[in-house]
Formats: sequence, structure tokens, C-alpha cells
Amino acid sequence: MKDISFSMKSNEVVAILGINGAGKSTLIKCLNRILSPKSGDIHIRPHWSNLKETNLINISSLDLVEISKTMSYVPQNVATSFPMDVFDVVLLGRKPHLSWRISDEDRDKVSETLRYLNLEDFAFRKFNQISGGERQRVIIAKAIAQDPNLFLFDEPTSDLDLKNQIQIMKCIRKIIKDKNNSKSALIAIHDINIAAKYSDKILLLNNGSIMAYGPPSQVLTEENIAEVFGVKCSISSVDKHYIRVDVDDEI
Amino acid sequence: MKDISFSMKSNEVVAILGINGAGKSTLIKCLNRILSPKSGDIHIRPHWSNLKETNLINISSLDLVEISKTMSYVPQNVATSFPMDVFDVVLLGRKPHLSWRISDEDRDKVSETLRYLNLEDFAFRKFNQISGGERQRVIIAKAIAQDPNLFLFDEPTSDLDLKNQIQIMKCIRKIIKDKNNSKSALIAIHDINIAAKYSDKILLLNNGSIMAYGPPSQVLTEENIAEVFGVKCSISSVDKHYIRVDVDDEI
Amino acid sequence: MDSISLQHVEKGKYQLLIILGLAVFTLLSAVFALGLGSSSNLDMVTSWKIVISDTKKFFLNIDTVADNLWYNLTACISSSSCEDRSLLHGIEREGTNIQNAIIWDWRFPRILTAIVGGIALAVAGALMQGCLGNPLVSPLTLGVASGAALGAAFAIVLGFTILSIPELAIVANAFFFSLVVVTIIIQLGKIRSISAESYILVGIAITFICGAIVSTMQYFATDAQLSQLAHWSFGSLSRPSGGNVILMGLILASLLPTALKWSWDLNTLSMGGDEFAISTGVNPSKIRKNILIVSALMTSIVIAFTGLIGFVGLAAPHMSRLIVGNDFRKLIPCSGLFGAFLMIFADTLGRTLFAPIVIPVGVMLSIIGGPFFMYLLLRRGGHH
Amino acid sequence: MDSISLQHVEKGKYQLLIILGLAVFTLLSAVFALGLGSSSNLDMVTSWKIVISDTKKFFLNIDTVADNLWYNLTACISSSSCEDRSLLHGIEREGTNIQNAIIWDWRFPRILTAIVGGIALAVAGALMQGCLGNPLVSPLTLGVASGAALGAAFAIVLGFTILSIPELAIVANAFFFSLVVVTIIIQLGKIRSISAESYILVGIAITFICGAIVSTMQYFATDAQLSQLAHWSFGSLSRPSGGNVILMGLILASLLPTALKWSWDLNTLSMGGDEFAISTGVNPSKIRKNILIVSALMTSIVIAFTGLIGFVGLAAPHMSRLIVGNDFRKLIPCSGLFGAFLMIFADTLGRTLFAPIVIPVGVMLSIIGGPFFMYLLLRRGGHH
Amino acid sequence: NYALKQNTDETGEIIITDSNGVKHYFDEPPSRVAITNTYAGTVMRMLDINESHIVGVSGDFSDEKLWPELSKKPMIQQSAHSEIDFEAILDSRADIYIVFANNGMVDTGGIREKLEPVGVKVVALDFYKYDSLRYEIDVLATMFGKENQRDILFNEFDEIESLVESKLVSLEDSNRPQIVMEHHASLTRDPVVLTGTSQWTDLIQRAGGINVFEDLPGHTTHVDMEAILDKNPDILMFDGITFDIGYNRYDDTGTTCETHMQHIESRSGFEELNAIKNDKMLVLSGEFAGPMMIHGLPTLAKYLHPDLFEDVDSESYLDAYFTKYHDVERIGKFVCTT
Ligand SMILES: Nc1ncnc2c1ncn2[C@@H]1O[C@H](COP(=O)(O)OP(=O)(O)OP(=O)(O)O)[C@@H](O)[C@H]1O
Ligand SMILES: Nc1ncnc2c1ncn2[C@@H]1O[C@H](COP(=O)(O)OP(=O)(O)OP(=O)(O)O)[C@@H](O)[C@H]1O
Ligand SMILES: [Mg+2]
Ligand SMILES: [Mg+2]
Repeated sequence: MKDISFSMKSNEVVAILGINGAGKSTLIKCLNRILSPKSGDIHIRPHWSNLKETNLINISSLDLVEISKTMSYVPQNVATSFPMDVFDVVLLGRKPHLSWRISDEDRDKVSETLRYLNLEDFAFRKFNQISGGERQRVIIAKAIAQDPNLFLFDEPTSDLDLKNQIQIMKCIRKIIKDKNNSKSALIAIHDINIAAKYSDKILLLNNGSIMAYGPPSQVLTEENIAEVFGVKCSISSVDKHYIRVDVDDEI
Repeated sequence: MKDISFSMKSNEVVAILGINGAGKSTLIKCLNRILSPKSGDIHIRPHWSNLKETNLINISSLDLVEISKTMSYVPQNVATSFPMDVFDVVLLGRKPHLSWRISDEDRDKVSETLRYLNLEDFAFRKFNQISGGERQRVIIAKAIAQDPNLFLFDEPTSDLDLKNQIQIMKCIRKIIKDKNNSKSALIAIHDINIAAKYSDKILLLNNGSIMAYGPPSQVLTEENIAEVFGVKCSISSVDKHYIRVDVDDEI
Repeated sequence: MDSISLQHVEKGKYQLLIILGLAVFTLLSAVFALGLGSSSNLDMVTSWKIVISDTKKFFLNIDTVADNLWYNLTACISSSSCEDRSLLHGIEREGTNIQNAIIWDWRFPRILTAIVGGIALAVAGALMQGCLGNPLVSPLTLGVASGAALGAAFAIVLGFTILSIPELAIVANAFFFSLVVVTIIIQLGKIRSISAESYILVGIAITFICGAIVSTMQYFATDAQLSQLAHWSFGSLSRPSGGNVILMGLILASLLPTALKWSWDLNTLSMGGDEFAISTGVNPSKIRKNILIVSALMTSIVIAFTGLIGFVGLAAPHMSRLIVGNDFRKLIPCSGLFGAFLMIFADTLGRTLFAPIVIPVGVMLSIIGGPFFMYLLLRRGGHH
Repeated sequence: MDSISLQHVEKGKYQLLIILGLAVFTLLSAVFALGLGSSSNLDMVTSWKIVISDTKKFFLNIDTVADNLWYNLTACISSSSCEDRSLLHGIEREGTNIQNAIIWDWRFPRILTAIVGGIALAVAGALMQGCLGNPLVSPLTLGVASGAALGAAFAIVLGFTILSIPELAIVANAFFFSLVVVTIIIQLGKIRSISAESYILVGIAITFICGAIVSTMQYFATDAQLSQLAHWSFGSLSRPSGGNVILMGLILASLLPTALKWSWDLNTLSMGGDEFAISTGVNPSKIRKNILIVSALMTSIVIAFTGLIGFVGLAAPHMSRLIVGNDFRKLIPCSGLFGAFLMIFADTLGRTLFAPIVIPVGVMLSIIGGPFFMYLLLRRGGHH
Repeated sequence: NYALKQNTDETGEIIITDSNGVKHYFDEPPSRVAITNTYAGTVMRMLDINESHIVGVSGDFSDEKLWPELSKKPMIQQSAHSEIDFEAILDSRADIYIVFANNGMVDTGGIREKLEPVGVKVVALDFYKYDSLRYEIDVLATMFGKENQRDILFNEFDEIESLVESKLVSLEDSNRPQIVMEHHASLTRDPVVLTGTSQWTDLIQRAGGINVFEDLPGHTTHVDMEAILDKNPDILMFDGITFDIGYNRYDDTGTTCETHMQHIESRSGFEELNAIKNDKMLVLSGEFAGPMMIHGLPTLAKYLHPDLFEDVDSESYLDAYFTKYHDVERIGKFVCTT
């Protein structure tokens, strides 16, 4: 992958689309310093800081705690057999912000997030004893409790049922769109309709570089989709923000 | 969960739908003896055997090798850091069938499956060094190479891109529909449209029991979906086999 | 506050109560142990009388105590023939000289060593098992023990010492070499990769290399040297003097808060592995390195004085886990207290049960701790 | 055949070649070692001449050999004063009696023990590390060593033996008790839960309990018994006679195919854990149990004769992994061959380097193997 | 061949230097002594030191036949080698504590560090090394003012030694038997032989033999079986503690020695050795390596050179040792031969 460069504004949700192996996860992990690029550097100019426009920060110069205060990450899979209370898992999201004691505010922030994602009943269940979709939501709750400026989600809706898919995406959107904060989200996702419905911009990766970047209606054209994914589809506009992609490839 | 009972015919694809935590994974794992029920037993009457109709087999009386010859399982997540060649992972699917030596037929069966799922290029890559979607396909390939009578898939299309979702589902259908064999598949899945499009029957779980079981067009009614998932949707019939569910809950 | 938060606070309080209870219990057993011994003219009541009266006098005459301490320090530095004064020198005492010596010079440092050693080894064990994610790790694996043995061998066989005070030469060598060996392991482990397994493998290799060097030295050692080496490595709580153990205690006390603070990071690491940790602001390689260094420090300061005591560091964390669960915020303090309690109990039983026969603390720990560990394991297994 | 299949076959052939190469190399070093020793009237050329001529005679006079063997067996059963005949009894030999004794009665069993012991311990190590998923596991953890020590202590201190032949009493006890202890561990491990960690924890507890029993017995032991016990546990290849080692070899040979067959199951387990294994027809709890039993058998039959040799079982599998990778189909045979080679090399060097002094094989293994292990670790680390 | 370095200065102060080179000062002979090993007890008897001075002993003195009084004294620890209960020593109010100086199982330095500060003098004496035996006896004699007894004792030593020496003066080197002395534990592993620094080598030399492995390092060492075959020794010797022989011990089953020797004989290739051909295998009990070593010298010498010592009644020296010093009849078995 080479010469990827794009800009996100605050209060914006950006979806990354691309085929399997396109490098979506890799891109997200590089931003997060989970991976370091073999060659080359990654620079960011955070929209949430008040640095001058021209100032680029090299990711590898940042401290991990620093990064985790400003970015939170939901991985594609979390497998664990460690029996930890769901409440404590979400509380881990507060970790970058505390030095020693857990304050009541932290606890309340966690409780609030749990309620927000309808996880009240699971608060004192063990994380390794809940279902796949429940885990996914707990990890998302942890990411939200982390209160970052940039959310990095790798397939947040996989494993979620119909209703939870919608609710989670709505929650995320609501948090991002809150004008009091300058937050944004970068979401790697395969469900093209969810991407179209809930994101402001779409980053379409193809062959290791950006093929298109812009609002869904511009990026998700029949030609682009055919070129990237190799499927035929029809696109219909549902209302002015929202298009729907229907894959036509017959049974 | 209690008193679940349903019958599948051979050459049939059955999708299990239900909310997060409905017990889809649990049901599949019980069939597979990964989990044993705390109380009660699980009986099957395999459509592939020539037992009399009235003969029920208690799962817990079966040997695991026996089970693995007749059922293959794709779990919701496979996390591993074990560096194994993709070819060898798929070859593990042949394990229940061999006693000592790997025969050329086994190898060819693996190669064929890899080609079938477009995984030729990955054959000698390490399993822990490929992307999430690629892994998912390798595990599916392993399940296919296992050549069972009953496929158990837990979210086979999560992590797959548009094209691969279609291809995998088509491949599975093709294998099942081959009248020379008596195979069937049980698929836990959240994507309601894929379920509708590629399955013959749908098993809708709600509150620990079967709410509805039958062809998609019968089960996927607006009322059922509203009751189970709590979302409003509109259902349109695309052609005689195939209905489409559109979630209407607005942004 | 939110009702869920309140529930969480409640749970936390309950856990704190357990920990406090364990602490009080450990303290009580220490006081009890102070009154037990094989001496025939010093029963438990007399012992406690002396302890109480001396403690009172210590605090009432704190200026005299300070004077004596000052005298000890200055005299010891200025002249080589430094004769330590007791801290209550010049104050009339309750017990006879022998009684005072038994209580304050034998039992007191011994019990204090049990407490400090138990806490240090068990906490180090919990930390290392956590950060390497391996239930077979103990503070004595990964080079600390073999480094200490190497240091002792250097001092005893080759006469190479880094500190010239004869009483402390072996101890200082053992301490210093175990840190050096651990540093080497950490450096080499990092070259290879930062995974836990990498540290373990390098640790195995270095342990064998140290063992080979020690064996080679033993070939050139005299009988006396061999016996000294064997005796050094044999675990016993009777060696450190009161001064030594207070020093050990201070070092331990300065390291414990860090150790407790790491419970968050260990929880994160155990929960979701390296990737999850990084995204939560925990640097796995840094944490592993720091934990290894601190546990090595804690362990080597203890074993340099006491020799090798294996049970506490390996089993106390597992036993605590079976009692209070996996959460490191509880696990670390509980392991420490549990380790201290086990050590006091085993050592006191060992020196009083068949007095004047002393059963070594390591043997006693296995005799008491082994079956108890088994009981805990199977009890849990029952309703699992 | 499909082109992908062909590629797979090619890869397999290459690996087989490596394994065969290692096997030939090990065999050659065994032959070379047969010619080395401290004896002043037996140089290498003479040794080989005797070896070749005797081997020839063995096969040319196979009927006489069979007669002698038959005589040994019948005479030994019918009369208590059984005097073994040499197998070439009645045939004119090349070397003098002493030369023949040195080569066939001392060097040959010793080298054979090195091979059999090396293979058994290394294969057992690879199996156990695989099935418990823990790099710190060795065949001596999990009760085998402590069981053997317990058996030896019973025989030496209490005089309780399960076999009344005096030369084999301790050996038989060690063998039997280590199996008993492992069985207990497996049974208790299953009660708790079938996870690998459960076996490890129960193993730790039982090890401490056995250690406590042995220590207690030591308290009632005489000096002679103590030193006999210490010497028993000391690793050496000189103990087994030719007959013993051939018996060991036969047992090992009967277990090896099973071990090799498990490589599939171990691959499955390591690949995706218990769930994945079950869905591939591998029963994790059964496999773990069987592997533990077979490795315990392999290990205890060896250490009952040789005493404790730790390096091979722990490090040889890791070293092989660094050379041939993680795939158990290659790892298990490679570990075995590598273990055998290491043992021959270390033992031969140990008995010839400073002849007539014998450097214990355990020490020599650490001296040679430790740095080599380190080299392999860091070499890999370089381009990682 | 020994130098008496102890002295009593003008003021009457006694100054001694123990085997660890530590100096001790006494105003008068100590009256409260704690001892833990029987060698020290034996030497005290040899010097006629009153046993009532002993206020604490270890469990090693439990044989009531040999130690009728001491076995009833307060016990302060289990054995000479076991961990020390400092409270019990303090409780006995001993002035000095006599301990091994260089024994493989005793941490003399550690004990000294603990006991010296509370006023218990730790005197380190071995009594089982030929080179230091007289020196150590002298230390004890000086400490208790038993110089006269010492001189008598040393005269007796000199007599025995000069008797043996005189018989051996004309001995050709080629007539000195080549001896391999194995450590008792050889049964279980690679043979372990006793080397030059072992007290046994001194005894063998004095008795007119050659320890073929005396140049090897260490006290005991593992050797290759080939090496023993290669050396073809005239005599195979074994130290005795495995065999349950010694004072008041008879090798109860009567077979330990015999089984052991049969086992050695059956080693492959050993039938070719001179020692086996001529039936020359010898086991000596543990006493021979203690303070009895000089009285035992004639026994060993007679075994090595039966012709030269034909007229010497070696048994009488052993008898004398027990009747004279321990005041008991010599009972038990002390030597096994083929
Ligand atoms: N190990 C466990 N121990 C106890 N309860 C569990 C365990 N795993 C899952 N559960 C509970 O059992 C119920 C069914 O879980 P299951 O995993 O079968 O759900 P699912 O239908 O697969 O959900 P999803 O769509 O989220 O994967 C859930 O309520 C879950 O919380
Ligand atoms: N650990 C690794 N080592 C080497 N190559 C890797 C590794 N992980 C992934 N790759 C390769 O890098 C490429 C990008 O992988 P990445 O995981 O970023 O894909 P992705 O876009 O997230 O795909 P998916 O939709 O399947 O999750 C793929 O071709 C993959 O095979
Ligand atoms: Mg991905
Ligand atoms: Mg599920």
C-alpha cells in the first residue's frame, strides 16, 4: 500500500470500503500504531488539536497513551478466555484518562455508555460468557467510553443483529455529530448499504491506493462498485442523503 | 433454550435467524458436541443414514470422529497465531477421513477446494498472516474439504466483501444442491437478505424457542421481523423465490 | 451516582474488605508467631510482655533510640571495628539479655523476613505470570535464580565480589548478578521480538548457560566452597539481620505501589492481547520489560538473603486466583498477603513443631501448601 | 495431480530429506562415538576393527547367537544363579576380553542409551509442549520427575520395592511411581476441567506434595540413604546394561508411531484451540490425556535408568522448532533426532574431554546446548 | 608434621585459632560447651575432658551404649548437619559451640555470624582430616588445659605411626598396591572415586598403597568405567557408610557387603582385573575416617601388606581405641573383605 492521503473533518463519519485483503485493517492499525509500516512514515494533522494547518505529526513520534487518548479502536475480532466483568472491560476504556484512582465520573461514564448501548443487563456478566454480538457491543462501548477524537472501527456491525446494527450505527453517528465535540470516525465495513446510509464520506480502496473519496452518492457508482468488487448492482436513491445499493448478481 | 425440534431434508439450506444472544451459536455447537447441554439430550435422525424414520440417535453417544465425518463447522471467529500453511489448514478438513497417510486424492480434493474458493494464491501463505476475510474463506474451504453431510456455519459471510459473500453462498448452495449427495447446511446468519436469497428454509429463534420455521417468504413477514428484531421493515418480492427485506427505520 | 456504578462500587468495597481482612489476619499471625519458640524460659505471655514493654519504651524514648541509631551509623562508618549498639541501649529493659536477644535478634527479623519475603515473592510471581501469560512462570524462572547462583558462585569460588563487606559479599553478588542476568535476558528478548514467548525462550537459554558456568566453577571448588554454595542456595529465613530485613522492607515498599498500579495494564493485556492493549494505551513491550525488571528486583533482594524459596512465588498467586479471581487489582495484593501468611505459618510451624529440630521453610511450605493448593483446585473444580 | 498438490508434495519431500539427513548424521556420530574413550590400549582404529569384525561375526553366526540368547533366557528363568553368556560366546573374537567388554558392555549401551534417551525425552517434550501449549513444559514437569524421585525414595529409604531383583528395584520403583503420579494428575485434572491449564495447576500441586513426602522421608534417612538418593537423581547414561537399553528401545519404538500420528491432532489443537479441534474430530481432552500418558511412559522408562536429565526434553523441541518450524509432522521426528544427537555429542565429549574424569551429561548438555540454543534464538530474531 | 600454634599468654589468657583461621580468647577453660558431631565428642573423651561441661548435643549422640551420658543431655538440634535452632542453643546457655569447619553440609560462616554477636563462641574443628587432626586436637587441649593428656595421646599416635612406617621403610614403590577407592554411591551411577584431597588417600599412602586416582581434582569425582578397567587396580576399596557396619552395627542382614561385592564383580570386564582375580576387595567402616584414623592405620596396612604385618595384631589397636577412650567393649563389624 502506498501514498494514501486523505483528510477528514471533525463531526464526520468516513467508511472504508474495499475487497478482502484490500488493506482496510492494515490502514486502521497503522494509524493506531498497532502496526508500524515497514518503510515510509505515517503523518497526521489532527483536526482536534489547534496545530497550524501545515504541521504534520509523525505517528511514530507519539506516545501510545497519547494515541489512545485521541483514538479508540474496535478490532475485527476479540477472542479471549479471560473472565472479566463487562463493566470492567468498558472501564478499561477510561484507562488512558486516569492516573490512579477510578473516580465516580469514570464509573458514571461507563454506566451511561452501557445504558446507551442497551447493555445494562450484562454489566456484571463475564465477558467470555456472552454471545458474539454481545461482545462486539461491549467492545464498542469500551471504545466509546474511551472518549477519543477519532474512532477507528474495523467491521463494527459484523455479528450484530438487524436492530443492533442500526442502533450502533445511530449511536456512533449521534456521538460524532455532536457539535460540542470535535470527533470523527473511520469505519472499515463490508455492508455497502450501512456504509451508504450512515457515513458522510466513503474511502474506496483498490489495489493498494485510494480509488475514490467523497460522499456516498459520488463514490458508490455502479462502475466503481463493478470495478472494485466485480459485482453488478443497481443503485437507487432513497432520499437526498441516502442511496441504496442492490446487488443484482442473480442466484 | 428448550424443546427445539425441527427437521431438515437433504439438499436443503436452512438459515437460523435471531437476535444477538438468541442462542444460534449455542444451538450449532450443541449439534456438534462442542457444547453439551446442562440438562436434557440432543437427538438427531440423520437424513444421510439409512436408519428407520423412528430411530433417534443421542448426540452424546456419538464419537467425535464420527461427528466430524458427518458435520463440519465454521465458527464465528477463529483467532490463532499458529503459523500454518493455508494448504495444511484446509488439509485438516481431510483428517477425519484418513487414518495415516495423506493420499494424492486428499491433496487434490484440497487443491480443488482452494481453487473453488479462489484461494489458489494463498495456498502456501501462513494462515496467521492473511486478512480477516481471507481467513474466513480458508476456514470455509476446510469445512468443504471435510466433505460432511451437514454443514454448520456460524456467520460465514461476516468479514467477507460483497463479491465473496455472493460467491461463498453460491458455492455452498451448489454443493448442497448436488443431487448426487445428500448434504444439507445449517447457517446462523444476521444478513437477512442473504438468508432470504440463499436458503430454502429459515428457522427464526425467539425467546429460546422456535418462532417460525419454513420457506423465507412465509417466515420473513413484517410482523415476525418486527416482533423478533424490533425493527420496522418493508418486504418486496423480487421474483418467485426471492424476497427482499428493507429496513425502514430511518437515519 | 448511576445505579450500575453503585453496584460496581459495592463490589469493590467487598473486595477491599477481603483484602483488609487478610491483612489483619496476617498481622495477627505474625504477633502470635513472635510469642512462639523452643526457648524453655520464655513462654508466650512473657514474650508478649517483653514485646509490648519494649515497643512502648521504643516510642517513649525515641530520642535515645535515635541517638543509638546515630551512634551505630557514625561508628560503623568511621571505624572498622564497629560494635553495634542495640537501639534501646541505655534503657532499662523488661526481659533478660537472653530473652531480649531471642525475641529481637532471632524471632523478630525472622518473622519480618517471612512477611517481606512472602509479599515480595508472591507479588513478583503474580506480576510475572500475568505479563508472560504463563502459569508455570515463577519469580525464580527467567534468570533470577540462576543469576543469583552465579553471583554466589563468583563470590564463593572465585572470590570475586562487588562489595567488600564480608558479611554481605555473597548477598550483594547474588543480588547484582541476578539483575545483570535479567537485564541480559530482557535485552536479548527484545532483539528477538517483544512477545512473551520470546522472553521465556531466551530465559531458558540463559538459565542453562548460567547453570553450565556454575557447574564448571564447581569443578574447581574446594569442599568448603561447595558446601557454602549449597548452603547459600538452600532456603532459610534465619539469615538476614534486623537491619537487613528493614532494608529489604523499604525497597519492597518503594516498589509495591508501582506493582499495584500495573494491575490495570495486566488486566488489559490478559483481556485482549497485545493489539487490544495498544489500543488502550498500554505498551505491551514496555510493560513486560518494566514488570520483569521490578519483579526481578523484588525477588533478588529477597533470595540474595534467604536463598531459593520456590513455593510462594509459584503457588501463592495461583492459590489467590482460586480465591479472589483473575482481576489483578485484587489478585496482586491478595497474593502478597497470602504469600506472607503462608511464609509465617510454615516457618513458625517448622521451627516449633519438633523443636529443637528445625524443618526448613521450603519443606514446610510444600507440606502445608501443597495439599492446601490441591484442595483449592478441586473445590473450584467441583462447581465449575 | 493438481499443480498445487504437486507443490505440496514437493515441500513434503524436502522436509523428509532434512529429517533423513539428520538421522544419518546422528547415526554417524554414534559410530564415531563408539571409537572414542579414555582407554589407553584401545584406539579408534582398533575399536572400529572390533566393531566391524564382531558385527560381521554376529550376522554370520546368527544361529550360535540365537543359541546363546536362548541359553540366557532359559538359564535365567530356571536357576537363580543365572550367569549370562555373551551373545558371541563360543566364537573366536577379534579383541581381548577387556577390549570387548569396553566396547560392547560399556560404550555400546551408553551410546544406545544416549540415542534412546535423547529421542524419548525430546519427543516427549515436543508432545507435552504441544498439547499443553506451554513453552515451559518439559517431560520432567507434571509429576514424572517427582514421581520417580518418590519411587526411588520409597525404595532407598523405606525399602519398599515393587520388584525384588536388587539391581532393578530402584529403577522399577521410579518407573512405577512416576506413572502412578501422572495417572493421579490426569484423573484430578479431569475432575477440575479438561483445559491444559488445569493439568498444569494440578501438576504443580502434586509436584509440591511429592516433594514434601520425599523431604519428610529424608528426615528419617541415614546419611548413606541420603547420598544414594542424591546420586540416583543425578543424570548419567552409564547405568543401563545392554539388555536394559534394548528393552527401553523396544518400548520407545512401540510408542513412537503413536506419537508421530498425533502430530495431526497437535497441529489441529495449536491451530484453533479446543472448539476447532472438536469440529475436526479431535477430542482435546482425550488427546491431552493420551499424550500425557504416553510421554510419561517414554520419560519415566528413561529417567528411571538415567536419573534426571532436563535439557533435552525442554530445549530440544524449541531448538528444532527454530530450525524446522512449528508443524508437528516435522517437529516431532526432528526433535527426537536432535535430542539423540545432542545426547551423544554431550556425553561423548563429557567422557573424553578430560578423561578419565566424566563430566556429567547434564552439565555438558548445558555447556554445549545452552549457547547453541541462544545462537538459534538470536539468528532467527535477526530477520524476524 | 604438625605445628602447635596455640598458646597461653602471661596473663593466663587462652588464645586459640580454629580450623577456619578464627582466633578465640578465653580467660579460663569454657565450662559450658555445645557439640553436635560425635567426632568432637570422641576427641573430648580422648583428651579426658569432663563430659559434664557439655550442655547441649545433637541427635547424633542417641546411641546409649556409646554415649550413656551425652544421650541424656538436652538436644539442641537434630544432627550435626541439620538446620540450627538458635533459640535452643541460647537456651542451653553454652559459651562455645563446636562445629565442623569445612564439612559439605554445614554453613559454618553463617552460624558464626549469628552466634558470635550474642556471645557464643563458634569453634570450627573437623577431626576427620589427617593433615589437621593433630592441630585440631591441640586446639581443644589448649582450650581445656589438657596439654598433658594431649602429649600422652600424641605419643600414642607417634608410636602407631612409627610402627607402620618402620615396617614399610624398605618397601619398593613397585610393591605398593594400586588402589581404586570408590565412593559408596557408585552403585547407582557412573563410578565415583575418592581423589587426592580425600582423607582416605592420606590413609592409603600411609598404609603403603597408591590411590591411582589421586591426581584428579575434587574430593570425589565421576570417572569412566573404562578408566578403572584401564588402570587394572590390585585392590578395590569402598568407604563404608552404605554397609551398615561400624560400632554396634553388624550388617544385620549380613549380606550388604556381600551383595555389593558381587555386584562389583559382575561388572563387565572386571573379571580380568587383578583385584577381582585375587579377591581383593575391602570395605572399611566410617570410623576409619574419623578420630580413629591412626588407630585404624595398622588394619589397613596389614590388609595391603599381610606379609610385612604378619606379627602385628592390628585388631588390638581398634580394641584399645574403644576401651581406652570410650570405655566400652568394641562391638560390631568394622571391615568387610572378600
Ligand atoms: N460461555 C457462556 N456461558 C454462559 N452463558 C453464555 C456463554 N456463551 C453465551 N452465553 C449466553 O447464552 C445466550 C446464547 O448465546 P449464543 O452465543 O448462542 O447467541 P447467538 O445467537 O449466537 O448470538 P450472536 O448473534 O450474538 O452470536 C446468550 O444470552 C449468551 O449471553
Ligand atoms: N500478518 C500479516 N503478514 C503479512 N501479510 C499480511 C498480514 N496480515 C494481512 N496481510 C496481508 O495484507 C493485505 C491486507 O490485509 P488487511 O487485513 O489489511 O485486509 P482487509 O482489507 O482488512 O481485508 P478483510 O476485509 O478481509 O478484513 C492482505 O493481502 C493480507 O493477505
Ligand atoms: Mg480486515
Ligand atoms: Mg453467535
